[in-house]
Amino acid sequence: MAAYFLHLAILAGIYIILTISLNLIIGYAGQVSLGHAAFYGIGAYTSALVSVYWHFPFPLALTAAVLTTAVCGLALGLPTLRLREDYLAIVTLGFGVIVDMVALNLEITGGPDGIVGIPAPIILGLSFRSQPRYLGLVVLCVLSVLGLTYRLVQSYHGRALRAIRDHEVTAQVMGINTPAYKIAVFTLAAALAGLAGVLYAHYISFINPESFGLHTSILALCMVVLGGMGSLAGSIVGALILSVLPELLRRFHAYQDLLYGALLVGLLIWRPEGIMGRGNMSLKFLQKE
Amino acid sequence: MLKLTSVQAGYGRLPVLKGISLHVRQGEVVCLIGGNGAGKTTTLKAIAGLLPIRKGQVEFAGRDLTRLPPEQIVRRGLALVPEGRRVFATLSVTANLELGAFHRQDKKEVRQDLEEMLARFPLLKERAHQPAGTLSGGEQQMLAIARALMARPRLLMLDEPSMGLAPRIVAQVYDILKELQIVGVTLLLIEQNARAALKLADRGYVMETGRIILDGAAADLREDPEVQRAYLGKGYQEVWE
Amino acid sequence: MFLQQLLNGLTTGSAYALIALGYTMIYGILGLINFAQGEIYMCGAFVAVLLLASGQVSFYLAFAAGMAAAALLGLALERIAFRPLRGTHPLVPLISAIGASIFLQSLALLLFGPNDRAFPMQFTFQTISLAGLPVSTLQGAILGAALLFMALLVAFVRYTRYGKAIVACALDRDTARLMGINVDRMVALTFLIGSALSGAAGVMMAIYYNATYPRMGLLPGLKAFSAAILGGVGNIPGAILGGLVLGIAESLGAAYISSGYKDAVAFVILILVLLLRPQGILAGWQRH
Amino acid sequence: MLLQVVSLRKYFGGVKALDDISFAVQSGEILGLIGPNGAGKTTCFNVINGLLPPTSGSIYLEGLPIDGLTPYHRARRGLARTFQNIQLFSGMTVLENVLTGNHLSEPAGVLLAILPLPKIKRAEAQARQQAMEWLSLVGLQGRAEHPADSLAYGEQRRLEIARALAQKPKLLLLDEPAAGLNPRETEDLMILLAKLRQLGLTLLVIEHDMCLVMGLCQRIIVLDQGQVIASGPPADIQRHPRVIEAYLGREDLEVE
Repeated sequence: MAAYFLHLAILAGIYIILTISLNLIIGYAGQVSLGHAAFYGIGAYTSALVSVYWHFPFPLALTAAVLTTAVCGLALGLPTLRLREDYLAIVTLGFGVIVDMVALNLEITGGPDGIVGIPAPIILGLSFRSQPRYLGLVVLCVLSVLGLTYRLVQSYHGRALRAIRDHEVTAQVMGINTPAYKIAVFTLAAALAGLAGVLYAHYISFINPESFGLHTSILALCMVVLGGMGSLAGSIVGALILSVLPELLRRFHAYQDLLYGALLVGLLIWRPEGIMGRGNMSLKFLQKE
Repeated sequence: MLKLTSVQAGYGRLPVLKGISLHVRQGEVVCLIGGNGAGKTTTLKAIAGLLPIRKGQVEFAGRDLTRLPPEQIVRRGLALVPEGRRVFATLSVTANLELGAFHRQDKKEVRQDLEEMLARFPLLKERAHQPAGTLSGGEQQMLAIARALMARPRLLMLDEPSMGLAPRIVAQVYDILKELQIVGVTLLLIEQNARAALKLADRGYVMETGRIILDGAAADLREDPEVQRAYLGKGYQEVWE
Repeated sequence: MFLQQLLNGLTTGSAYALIALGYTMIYGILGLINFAQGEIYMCGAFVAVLLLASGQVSFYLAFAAGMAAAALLGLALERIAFRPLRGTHPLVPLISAIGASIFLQSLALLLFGPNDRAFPMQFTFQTISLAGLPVSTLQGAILGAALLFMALLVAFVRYTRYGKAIVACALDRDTARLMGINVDRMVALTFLIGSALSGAAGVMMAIYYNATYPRMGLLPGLKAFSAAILGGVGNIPGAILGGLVLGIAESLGAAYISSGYKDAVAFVILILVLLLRPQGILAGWQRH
Repeated sequence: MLLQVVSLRKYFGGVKALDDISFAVQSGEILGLIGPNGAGKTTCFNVINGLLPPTSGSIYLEGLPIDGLTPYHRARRGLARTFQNIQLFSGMTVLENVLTGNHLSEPAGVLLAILPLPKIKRAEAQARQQAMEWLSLVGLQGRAEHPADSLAYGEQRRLEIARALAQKPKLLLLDEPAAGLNPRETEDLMILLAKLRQLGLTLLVIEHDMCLVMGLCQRIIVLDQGQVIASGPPADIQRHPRVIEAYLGREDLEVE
């Protein structure tokens, strides 16, 4: 039973990172990525490949994976971020499908069977094979990601990003380099999704394309919208609810997607700001006044 | 025939009309003049139903129009030729005219009106099958007027029919309005070009910053120095001295 | 071989074109990407298959019912998932459409199960030789029907009162209202027509692949969207051409490059078009 | 000469929104830009601050060409503006809006800004203090923590000006700052603009409220159908026959 809860907690932590990364794009750059799981997958596959075939030590594999995803984010973002937001959504979705196909068809990624035997992380001689330790690692990562994004959105960079989201033209007129900001956020978000992918791959120890398809992209989107677009606290809440709830409602597993779909439409109509509220960019409820 | 009682309206938080009262009698040509941003277009939009009226009342032929949507208002016989002409650019001239009669059920008479309209505007007849976007500004203005007439309105409202047109074309547009006046069409005309409008109209209202500041017979307004002041302002004392 | 692939491509392409017409018309009038268009296609297929399987109705009636059901679903979507969200940030209705799409897909999964259903066809089709090229009469029938629907739509938009009114709403909503056109009704009509066409495509593809299943709309929906972009969104002839071109490209790509990447062809084209020519291949031509 | 516009043209298809416009803004003056609807005034602003590329012509700021620069580069060079339909960042507080205007003065470096260094904290505190000063200049100091979209219309106009001031511009372009204001607010606005001039700021103002334009501007430029038809001190403009014609229509126009 305890093992099961640890398992849930680890997955929830990974989803929190994924959700925060997607929320950076939606809530701070005013764009939607429908292929966010592709970055998650690129991170997972890169780390898995270099660990299994080249025996990279974990810290190096992690760095390689995060950098690779960042480069992929940059490569996709550079030409596409000038597109209208709904076109961008479709382009990212197409990107997701293409990445999925590549993973399914390449020999090195193992096709539909994926990659097995991904080693548990060893950092400075300390192995993270056991669940409690892995949870510790995940919590550490979640806290670092939270700290980083919190400081980012609290800084004047965060203000600039919100300005871009509210009124891109006005932001430009005020001297904010909007293209550079949008690309930087997109790249950062891709890198963080890659980090989540690394944590997932080394925890589960085998991966295949199924975990990184459209379904996962949409799940992440649900988490963002449920918690509140543009709210960091919301991302935590949204990811927690949607990663734990399905486990508690196992009996209704068949209804899960039905619920997600209805949730998205219903939220947008009745509570577009999500649980934690739009515009509440900060973690104010965690702060002492 | 048309009566506005202390109408207030605006965009978002911006209040534009601060209580407009005016009336138009059957067969009259009334013009509404004033400088930029006085609220002339807003007044017409409010009457036509394109802008919600916050306070006050619009009555037409004895019936309350205040909360009706524009598609209902045009059915009651009140047509608007919008500012900037707004013809449907990719549709043919004929299609534009047909759409003007969209709400009418009397198909035969619509056909007849269409023929009549093309006969009255020979320029349009020549280009009946061209996309309206290929017409010149003056031709588009004629088309916009003809399109509104296709609705067989009892009252026709025109928003700056001379805007952006060369003086010769403006004269042509006004010739047409004159013809309409002679056949007894009731007109409510908005113009920045006050002189032309006041020459045509029977009566006029002068607007400034969302209010009507003057009204009277067009002939009197033509001579009133206040009209010019409403456009160009008085000398103000320089505030920092 | 090449001509055979071309014909296969035209057949699937005609289905993409029919769905793309729905996307393009709805985008034209509302500026909205109806992400659930693929599920409307799926709905048309299911209704026709289920009715035929019941053995109570003729093929043509089942086909018509499939289209009608798709049209009704489109209407319902507009009312429930889009109308309350008009005037919000464009991301909001897009996400709502994604929600609707997932909802419908999983609803179909619950109702009908994950397995393919065969199409209970009442006719038999042969392969005839046309100038030395083996042509299936099924492909011919699908192509013919699709072209007929497209021609009907173009005629509707060009020559009827309501068709012109829809164009007017797409061009200038306020002025359309001044003409006495009820914009809400025209939006509903657009959803109705666009969805019926997608439904027809669904039935035809259910026959062609002999498979009807809950997720069948996902990829054709996305590909049809690419086709709409390829033709220039809001452009009706463009959507038709885009669908056909995409179908052919996909078919040739699968034959000459790799069948594993067949489904990626559409997205590669999509990304290239958006980067190089976002206004679509027919840009500069007259719209509608 | 602060800003110089030389034979600027902007065509939209066949429409000549700006047709060979040339004028200059002197350092320290308030220059009015007036003209009937559709004369091309806002287009002129959009071209000056880089939102629209001109069809031809050049723009110089402090003697250096700024053609081809993006809007944010022009902001960096000292241009700021407000909009005809107010464009505040509605998801932010009043103070945050003004702080956004301070963006250009922030210390560079992404990492630096994220780390809780004392230097960054000092810079942030200083920016806040300065923002509060701008707010009190426009009379909004009491509303600093309110959400921007909770302000009344007139307050929003003033906030937009405060935000532009936080950019510390050399030239401020104001697009109809008095639109929607009541007479008292308009008077307050005049006093504020006069004060800004005393602070050494140069203003280019599009405005329909003739009382404000005539009372405040040293010089006025009149646009009609994309061309400059007159320029000079207010008293001359009011008497200028072509201006009267542009606003009131031609005397000789035959209607009969």
